[in-house]
Amino acid sequence: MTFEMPDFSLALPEIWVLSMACLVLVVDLFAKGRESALAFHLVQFTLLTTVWLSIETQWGLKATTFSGTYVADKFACLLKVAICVLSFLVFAYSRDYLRKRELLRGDFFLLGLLGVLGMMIMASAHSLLTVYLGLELVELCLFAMVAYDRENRVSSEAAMKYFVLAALSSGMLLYGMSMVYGAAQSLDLAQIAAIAANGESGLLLAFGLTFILVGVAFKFGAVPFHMWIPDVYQGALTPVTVYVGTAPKIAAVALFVRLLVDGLGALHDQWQVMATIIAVGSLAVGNLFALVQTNIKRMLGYSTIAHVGFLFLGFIAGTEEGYSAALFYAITYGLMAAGAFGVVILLSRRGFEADLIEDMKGLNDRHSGFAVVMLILMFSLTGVPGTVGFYAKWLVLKSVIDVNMVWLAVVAVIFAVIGAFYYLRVIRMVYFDRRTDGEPLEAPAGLRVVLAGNGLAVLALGIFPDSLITACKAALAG
Amino acid sequence: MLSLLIWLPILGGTLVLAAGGRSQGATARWLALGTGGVVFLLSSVLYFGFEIGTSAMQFEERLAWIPAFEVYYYLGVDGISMPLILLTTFATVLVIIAGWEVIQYKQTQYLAAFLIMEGLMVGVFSALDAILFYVFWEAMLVPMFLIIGIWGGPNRIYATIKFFLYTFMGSVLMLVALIYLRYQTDSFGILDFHGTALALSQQILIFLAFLVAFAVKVPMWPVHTWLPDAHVEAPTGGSVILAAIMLKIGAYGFLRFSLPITPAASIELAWLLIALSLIAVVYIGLVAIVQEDMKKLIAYSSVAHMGFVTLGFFAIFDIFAHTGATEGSGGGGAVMALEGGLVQMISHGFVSAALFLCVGVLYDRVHSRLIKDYGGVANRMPIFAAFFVLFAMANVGLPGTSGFVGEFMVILASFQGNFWYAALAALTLILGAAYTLWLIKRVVYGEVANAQVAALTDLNAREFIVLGALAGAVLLLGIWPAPLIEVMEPSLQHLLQQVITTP
Amino acid sequence: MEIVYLAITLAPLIGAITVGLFGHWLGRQRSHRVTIAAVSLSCLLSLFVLSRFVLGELEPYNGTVYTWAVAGGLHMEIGFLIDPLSALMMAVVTFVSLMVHIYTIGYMHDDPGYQRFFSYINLFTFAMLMLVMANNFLQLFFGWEAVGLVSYLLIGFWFTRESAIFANLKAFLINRIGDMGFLLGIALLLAYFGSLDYQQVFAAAQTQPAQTISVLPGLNWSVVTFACILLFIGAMGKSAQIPLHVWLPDSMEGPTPISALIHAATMVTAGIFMVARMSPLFELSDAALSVVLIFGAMTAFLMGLVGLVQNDIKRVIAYSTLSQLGYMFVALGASAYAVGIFHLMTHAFFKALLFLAAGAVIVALHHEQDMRKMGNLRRYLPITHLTMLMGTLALVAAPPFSGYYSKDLIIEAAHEAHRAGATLAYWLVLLSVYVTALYSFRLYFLVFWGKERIDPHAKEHMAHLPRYVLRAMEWPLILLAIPSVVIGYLTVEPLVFGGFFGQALFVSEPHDVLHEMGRSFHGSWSFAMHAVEGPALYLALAGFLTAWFFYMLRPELLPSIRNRFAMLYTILLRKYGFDELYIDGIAASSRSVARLLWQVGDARLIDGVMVNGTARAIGRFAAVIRGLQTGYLYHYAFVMILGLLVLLTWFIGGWRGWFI
Amino acid sequence: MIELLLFYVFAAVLLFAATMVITAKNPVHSALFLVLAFFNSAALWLMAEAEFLGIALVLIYVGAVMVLFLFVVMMLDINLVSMREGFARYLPIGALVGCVMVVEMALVVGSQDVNLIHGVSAAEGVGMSNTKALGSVLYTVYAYPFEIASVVLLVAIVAAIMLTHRRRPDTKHQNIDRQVRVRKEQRLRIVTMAPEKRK
Amino acid sequence: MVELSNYLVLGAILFSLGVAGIFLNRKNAIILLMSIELILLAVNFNFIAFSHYLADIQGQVFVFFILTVAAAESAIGLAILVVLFRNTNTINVGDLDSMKG
Repeated sequence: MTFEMPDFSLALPEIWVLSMACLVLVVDLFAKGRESALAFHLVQFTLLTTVWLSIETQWGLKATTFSGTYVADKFACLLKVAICVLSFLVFAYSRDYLRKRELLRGDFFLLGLLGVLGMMIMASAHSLLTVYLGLELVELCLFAMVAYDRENRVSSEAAMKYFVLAALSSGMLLYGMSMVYGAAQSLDLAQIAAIAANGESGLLLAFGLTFILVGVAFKFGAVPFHMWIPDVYQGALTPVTVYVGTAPKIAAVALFVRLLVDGLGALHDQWQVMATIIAVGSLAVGNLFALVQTNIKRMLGYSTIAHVGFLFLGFIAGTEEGYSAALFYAITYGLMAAGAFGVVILLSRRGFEADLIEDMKGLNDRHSGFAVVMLILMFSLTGVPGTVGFYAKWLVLKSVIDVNMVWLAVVAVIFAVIGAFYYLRVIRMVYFDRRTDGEPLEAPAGLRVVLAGNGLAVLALGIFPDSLITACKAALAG
Repeated sequence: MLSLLIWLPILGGTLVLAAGGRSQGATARWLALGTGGVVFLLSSVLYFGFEIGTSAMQFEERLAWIPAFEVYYYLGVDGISMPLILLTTFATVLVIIAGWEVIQYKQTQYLAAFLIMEGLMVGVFSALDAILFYVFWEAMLVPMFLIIGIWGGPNRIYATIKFFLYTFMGSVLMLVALIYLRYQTDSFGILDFHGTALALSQQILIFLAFLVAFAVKVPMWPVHTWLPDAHVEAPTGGSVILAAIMLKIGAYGFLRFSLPITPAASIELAWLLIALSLIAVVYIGLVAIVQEDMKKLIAYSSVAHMGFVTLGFFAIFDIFAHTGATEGSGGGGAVMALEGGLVQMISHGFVSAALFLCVGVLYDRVHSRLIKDYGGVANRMPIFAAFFVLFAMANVGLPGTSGFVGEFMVILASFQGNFWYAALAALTLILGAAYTLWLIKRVVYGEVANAQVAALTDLNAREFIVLGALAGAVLLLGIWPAPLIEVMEPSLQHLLQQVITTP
Repeated sequence: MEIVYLAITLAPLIGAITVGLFGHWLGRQRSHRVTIAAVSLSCLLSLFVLSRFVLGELEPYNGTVYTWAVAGGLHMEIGFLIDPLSALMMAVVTFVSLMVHIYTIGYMHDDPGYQRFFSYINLFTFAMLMLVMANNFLQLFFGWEAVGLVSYLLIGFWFTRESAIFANLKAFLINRIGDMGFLLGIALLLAYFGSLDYQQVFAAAQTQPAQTISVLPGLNWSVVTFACILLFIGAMGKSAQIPLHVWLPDSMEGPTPISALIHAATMVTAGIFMVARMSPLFELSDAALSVVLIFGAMTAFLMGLVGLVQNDIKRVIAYSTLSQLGYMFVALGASAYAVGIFHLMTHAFFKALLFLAAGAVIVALHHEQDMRKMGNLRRYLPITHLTMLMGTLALVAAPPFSGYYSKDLIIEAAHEAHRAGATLAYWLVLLSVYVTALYSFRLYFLVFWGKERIDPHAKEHMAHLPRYVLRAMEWPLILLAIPSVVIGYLTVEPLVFGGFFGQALFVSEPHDVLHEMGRSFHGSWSFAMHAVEGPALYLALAGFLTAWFFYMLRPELLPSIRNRFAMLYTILLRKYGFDELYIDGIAASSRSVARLLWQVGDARLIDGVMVNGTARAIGRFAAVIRGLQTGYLYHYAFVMILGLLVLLTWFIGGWRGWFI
Repeated sequence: MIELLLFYVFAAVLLFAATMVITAKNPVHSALFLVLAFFNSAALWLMAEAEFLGIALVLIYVGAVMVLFLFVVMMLDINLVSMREGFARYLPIGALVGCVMVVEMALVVGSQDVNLIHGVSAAEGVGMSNTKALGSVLYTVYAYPFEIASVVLLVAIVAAIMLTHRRRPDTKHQNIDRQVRVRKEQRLRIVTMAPEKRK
Repeated sequence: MVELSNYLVLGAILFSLGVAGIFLNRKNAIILLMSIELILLAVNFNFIAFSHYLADIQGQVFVFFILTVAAAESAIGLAILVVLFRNTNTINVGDLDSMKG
């Protein structure tokens, strides 16, 4: 029995986040007075430094440590950066919202930060065990955050639903993992990949694969494992909804890539058809259900499902390019969703959630700048060129066409057209329906800057997408 | 050069938005006009610096844009696209002037939208990379969507969403086709697509995907119904750009994509396109007669006129089959059909723009587009009436106006393909005259119909400049189209070679 | 000489533009001076050119002014072909135009649109010159349409009058039907002979006259015949032949100078000119010539009949014009092109004269056009009366007035021609002579003789008419009366038999009726004396006597005659029902078809079912399936399990081979 | 043979208990049946030579988790009568789906291919107790997951407290901070009153 | 001799029972939590069985962590349940339908 001392420096980002989380926990306990400002700033500081730290310590590497349970590679690094950036945005949006409702407490940011840690662990997981634990860490944080507003009946209902369904899906995922373990006699993803590649015990592997796919699809919110999405999106506080709707999607990509590509990539033929069923279902259900929504959060929830359908196209392709396309899709989707919810947060005030699509009315009259941001975001979600949403769609379409599944691309774009309708409805509210009675919007400068930056990022990436595309490609290469 | 034409207006539009943020309407207006004017002047460099007699792309620019997927920022113009760019820059200036004091609500946004759209449209015409093209092509929808939706009429929301979804539906399929072509050719260069060897079945599918996209834009029957709605609801400037340029983009797509990339499918399906074109000419011509809304009437007339364009484009195969040569022997032949179509596009750009502006002039005064609310306008607005009649005549296709040139060439050329093409197309001589002149009769002529008409005042200087410029263009092109045709001839010859000689 | 030709065309154009754009600043007097100067220049130069041709000092000119466009190797150009035919036409056009210009000073003296009018007629002169001077089909079509445009503008000159703007729309549309044929004819010629240039087309047609075109599978037509018929359709529109004639009578809504210039003397004869110009083509096709002949003869006779029952002075003359145009086509159809052109010329003078005289009457009576409200005007308008009488005599072909020479030759030519329909045509034109005389003298007697039935108001107006007005109107009358009387006598020999036209008119050997007739021609005077030998003179005399009997001697008999021939009378009054057919039949039905296409095709099928229907269906479907998201946790879980089961079944099925 | 018999016995009880868990009327009964199920499981795990985990299951689950369950059940005052309505209605379809699932899963895991699986290496920890073997890897090879597990527990603590801990407004408590920082003015309020006037 | 498949089938049945518990139970949210425990128990069976037959300790390690996580999960689940009960005064699953469609 030999044991090598792990190389802690590789896991520096996680260690840093964890330390800071503990610090926040303590600090928040003793510095309650000023609306947890210290906790907030510490968390934001942590996120930004983590971005730097991840790039500094992990970009360009490919190394495992902690006896093979932890991997540091470009994929992990890129994901961590994306997770941190998105979470940064989310917290920036959240603060003002929570303050207005006197819900601003340090534990929100603490849980958020621990959730980020969980996602980072998933990104760097190199063992079934780490995958699972990272996942559970995220989920537990999310459960708590969804139920964050204790006095809110709808929130707790949403939390209950989410909890039960998530636990069920975890169970399935675990069941699948147990089968994979049985077949591969290892929890290490590299070994599993080796076993999968040589084709022995294919039956159990493939059987486990099915369950794992279910678990992964649930995290994405893909049909038919999507039922929690609309309720959670609607029921949770808007900041929580943004949190649930952005970074965890990237973590889900990590889950998918780690388990089904790194681990069971050799069984691509097995899961391609299943993923196709899931993708088409998601496209159909997401777009159709979103059409008839009146609540913008719920609508965006269904739209998430639709986007997941698109994202899955990249996986279906099963090529490196396809995976990187999916990754690109997830990152950019996170960016767009964050912005869209940001606008919802901006419009809301105490006692008025602004979560109906109608509440967007006359935004252009009230503040043309935010109207433009919303415009960019909605068109980006639609997939109109000039915004980053287009490249996301383009890349996944390209990857399926490159494996000669043109029909799938056609199905996808037809649903995209249907989907365009409900985004246009939002724009219609923002621009076409005039409302003179709405008072000019007021928001703290910080929120404005972040929101404008978010919109500009969507636009800038829409014009110069190459850096991100290249990064995603590099992350999946080799 | 081309980059300048694309980005200058976009930058200008952004500046206008910024200037308007401080509610300095006048600054924004002059800034917009200045930008538009400078861009127009710059675009004339394209014409004068254009080397006639070659079909090669000119003013090329090529930069790596998305190197990860070999997508290039690749621009260039040839004889097909250059005139359309000029048309774009010209029309934008007019639209800016036309919106000078008419638009009250959020004027800076209005002007900015047009400037940004100008840049995007120039981009469409000059892009030589499929993805770049698609980016411009789609992005262009956005400002137009807003223009109709924000400054449109009472039913604007239905119209603009219909407009957007219709065109979006068409273009996403094109995107799939473009990606598929990349899969086949390993490049996104449009010129690399040309002459790719594809099986007929593949070609037909690609052709159909393109067809949906372009037919919607053109618009061809039966996917034309968005156009009347969009036009009716759009503000004057929106209608002008829509009619003058947006419709051309679909036809441009046929020339740049459908014909050279899928020649075999084009031959195979030419009958369909010709049939649709002729239906457009006759059916839509008839429908236009019974319109009660001036804008709708002109919109339908646009559809009918665009039928000529597509007829010209797709009659070439029959012409070729009959004359057996790409030029010469039959007197003009297939090239003339293409040229006729293209000239018709340019001319229609002027004429329909002018007509919409005329309607706009009336609408600004009376706030009605219904024909029955007018009558005897000539009594109160003689100068306006003169312009209106002139543009109506151009719409009718009277010799000496630009409207004649394209129609004449298309009819002459299509006769060489099949007598019936020409015969049905020539029905437009009657139908076009019927709806246009009936409009004139009911609006311009007659006794002063009501108090509102009696209160009309004639054109102001601003309107006069706009209409005068268009009138000049219409007459110049009608009397001496040679400079225009000269520019496009080599490119179209080249195109024809590609289409005909590719098996 | 090019500079001269350019000057001839451009002078009126410049005049038109100047007055059109700046007439408001120039004022009335300067406006008419500018335009008259322009036309005078054109007229003088045209006469100069003509005289050079007459003297044989000038060779025909065929050259390009500028290249309009080059498409696929096809040169489309603007160019002139000046030969005796065009020279003659130029002279006629500019001369009549000049007369009308001068006359207009008087006629329009109190009209607010004075400058506009001058601009229009100058523009018209330009367009007509372009038409006749063309050396290719493009320019021909250009002129063809341009004169149509000016005609449209001028018919609707008084645009507040509902009837006027209806008439101009109608004129334009009917003309467009013809133009469609014309354009298709041009396209056909281009398609088969590869050029738009007259000379090249003619040459190509000569070398390959037997080409056929397959219009429908199995139906092959001769290209030349088909082309000629298509071109003739164009001519039918412009020259108002049955059944496309309906616009001409209505065009009388325009000011009278226009009726004289455009709708009598020049524009409406463009069709004749064109067919004559195309003689090398028509000569290749007997069938086409027969068509021309028959349509011409029908028009000549039937339209003359309608003229009998009209009460509007201008309409009578308009129907007379229709009838005379028919005559001209008969001449062309009989291959006697020179005669057709000859009649065109004489007709231009005397018909312009008649119209202007009628106009003088109308102005004098303060725009009264109903002949029943005239009578005995010879006392008030002596010069008008005299000149009108001369015009009438010329019209009824009384020897030796100009009309006699041309019309008699047409009858003769129809008699001599040997093609299908010639006999019918001969009888029809002969009968028309009687009809012509009848309606002409009816008009003459009603207006200038008999009881005075003038409105007192109009009478007062007549007394206060400014002198310059009358003078401006009378001079052109006199100047037109002179050629109306003598031009036939003077020019019949050189024009018809002397080979003046040379190569400009082409007649193939077996068709050459003029050659036959030329044998019995021995000078103008003896030709006039020759009249007593033919039936035409007696028919004309009979017509005169009939008119005299019913309108001078026994006007009270008229109602009973009307009653006896009530049916015929109604038919004539209704003008054979063409208007009803077109307006209530074709136009109305196409409008209802159009409405059907719009409301049902566009609105209900495409929009309702396809576009909105799809959207609605999707929306409804979505609204229904949203019920699946029940909100119940156990349903959510159940759906997840079902999803798992589907995937599991898929997997196990694949493993156990269930699906194979 | 005996082993197999034992296995079947324990398995049968386990399945019975599990069935009762999901069908029992009273949640208290459910919880107790779950305890039974855990006991049987522990026994089966012992048979599979997972001694430490078997014991841990009893200790952790029965000792802690199930007590927590019972505590909550008792704490929440639930009306038991209405809790079982309509159960029978959904039973057929539920049972059907469950059966299909069992059959499909059993088809795979019950196939004889599965039994061919055997370890490639002989048991590493020969001579080492199960607990020790587990412990030796847990703190070395699995140190990283172990740390994560600690964070998970931390989250659970934080979350549970955050969600359920509430400061009742009606309970009185001291705030020493404020007591210390109190100032004179806050303690003593001098009220000036208008002198009483006699009428 | 107890075979691997015995354990696995047992696990499968247990798993199905847990799953069925979730969608069969329409009234009591606590039963849902217990069902989840059953599912996890089933998974643990698999791991332990594999661990035993593979003679590999990793399965047991995994089970160890699952037990830990499951405990944490139960804690949060019960906390949510308590919050829910405070808000709605019921833990009837059938009453949780304020969001749908």
